[in-house]
Amino acid sequence: MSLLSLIFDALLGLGLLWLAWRAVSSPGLFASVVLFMVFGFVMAITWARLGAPDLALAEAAISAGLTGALLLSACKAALTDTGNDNELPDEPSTVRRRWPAALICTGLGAVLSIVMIQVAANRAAVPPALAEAVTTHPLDNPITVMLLDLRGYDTLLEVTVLLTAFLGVRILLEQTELPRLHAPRATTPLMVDPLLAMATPVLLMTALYLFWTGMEAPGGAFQAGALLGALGVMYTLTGRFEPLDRTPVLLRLGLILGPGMFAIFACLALTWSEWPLAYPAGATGAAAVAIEFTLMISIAVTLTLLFSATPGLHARHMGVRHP
Amino acid sequence: MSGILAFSLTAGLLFALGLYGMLTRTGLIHRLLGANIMAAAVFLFLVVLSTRATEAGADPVPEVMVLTGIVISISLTAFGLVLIRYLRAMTGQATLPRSGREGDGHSGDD
Amino acid sequence: MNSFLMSAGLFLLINLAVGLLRLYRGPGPADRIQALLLFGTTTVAVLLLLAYAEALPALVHVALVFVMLAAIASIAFVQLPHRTGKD
Amino acid sequence: MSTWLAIALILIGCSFFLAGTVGLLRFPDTHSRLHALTKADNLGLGFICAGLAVHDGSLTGTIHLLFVWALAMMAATVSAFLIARWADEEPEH
Repeated sequence: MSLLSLIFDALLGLGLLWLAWRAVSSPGLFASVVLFMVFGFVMAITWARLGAPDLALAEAAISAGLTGALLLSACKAALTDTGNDNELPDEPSTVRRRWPAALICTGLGAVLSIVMIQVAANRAAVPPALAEAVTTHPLDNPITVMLLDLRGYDTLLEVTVLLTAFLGVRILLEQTELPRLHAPRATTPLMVDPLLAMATPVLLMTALYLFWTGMEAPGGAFQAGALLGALGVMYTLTGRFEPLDRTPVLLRLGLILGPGMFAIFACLALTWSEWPLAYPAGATGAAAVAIEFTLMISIAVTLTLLFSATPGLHARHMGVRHP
Repeated sequence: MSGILAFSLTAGLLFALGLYGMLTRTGLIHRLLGANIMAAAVFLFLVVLSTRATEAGADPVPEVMVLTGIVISISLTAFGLVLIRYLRAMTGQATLPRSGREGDGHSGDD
Repeated sequence: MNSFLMSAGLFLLINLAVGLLRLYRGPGPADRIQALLLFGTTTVAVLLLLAYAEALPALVHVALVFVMLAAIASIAFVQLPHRTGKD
Repeated sequence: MSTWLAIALILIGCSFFLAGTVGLLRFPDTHSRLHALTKADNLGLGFICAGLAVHDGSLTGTIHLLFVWALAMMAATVSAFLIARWADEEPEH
């Protein structure tokens, strides 16, 4: 078993290295993008091997769904923006300063590897205070405990980072007229309609399920929100959501819901405790669920808008179809 | 866990590969991929660090940090891609402007 | 049984490594995307095998998320214009 | 008994994956590769799910695995259709 695991891990590592190498060194944009997407898949297997299913879940939702769509849309934008109809554009001069960079990176890689192996070879225990806090907490999953309780700020910052990135994108979009991308092609109802009809309820239910099991098993607000965001991206890609050049009020509310709840809760917490973000005694579970739920909605809305790179979206009426 | 050696070696080399991509490529999307690979290397190393504490289960702190890190790197990528489109709309190409065509050691780097 | 599951996973991983050859060779975008499809399915299978080999039932959820989002890449891909730019 | 059944099913699944990979590498054009890939792989995934379900034996586990397989087939159907049509529209061939 252990020899088997060793071979498995070594193969995973080699695969990661080869994929990374090809992704940064292959000349074409499209080839690199696909290689990077596969890199994400292998990364998910690696998290699974390292016994970190939380990360595997996040990586799966992000690299299988969102990053791929994002990077492929970037390929499309590269074609549209340059008006280059013939080929996915390669760079003008693909590689420069190859030898000095290779020398520096080889040296750095060697030093880093040696240091990392030595650091990782030392066993370290979980600090006792942390271990005790984790084991005596009413919520079971230690990662969730960390996310919700010991470092509530962490989740707040996560959603804030997403929101900030979206605000940045929105500011950029106001600065300039980017060329409009071609309208989505896959609007034909033939195969995509049944897919969406099935995928929508399944994704919604799975997101809720992941959210709920996140209390005692890996999962939780971010993973569930990422799934919902992927659903939104799917709707945008197939033309069911259409871009707007303003942000509708409902979407603004969705964007701010999670951070807003967090902030209100932090202030309210000062009435029953001297610390912001402290849960009321006896209602920890309920408060945590309420906050996580609003965070999930905000994460979903922010991811959809961020990945569609538009200030706003609205549902298109699909009522009358022309055969 | 047997993977510690293999994965810490991988993490070190991955970081170097990502950096190599960022230093040598001129295309900005390729550079963004390089930055993402560097981030993945850091995440990998943090998780390896968290699994080595096996007496009382894995140490949750690095894993939570990596979860946040994944969110940050995805936000960075999304923002970066829009920034690249913006640059392309301004200058007509997706590379950083350079002062001289050859032999300038410092310009055009992130 | 566990080492059997693990070796099945290893076999699929080797399979995946061989499939990388198609990704390397191309030639067209459609071929690369096909390789991506293969990797998606194989990754799901490896995750399922690992879930039982390592007794981590949460990995089944990971596999579930993977297959649910598998179609997005294809939908995003067919938005790309063809190389000759007929679109 | 059920252990052997599970092993047999998983082995069959692996062989289908092998077939899919060989097809992806050896077949000459996009459409035949697509044909080899989407059918063989999802059958292989189905056998592996079946084998793991036999190994697991619990109802929830079986439902999860069945769900994974059903979704994989749905996604593969749509993907194969979209990619095949995309390749068809490509004017060069």
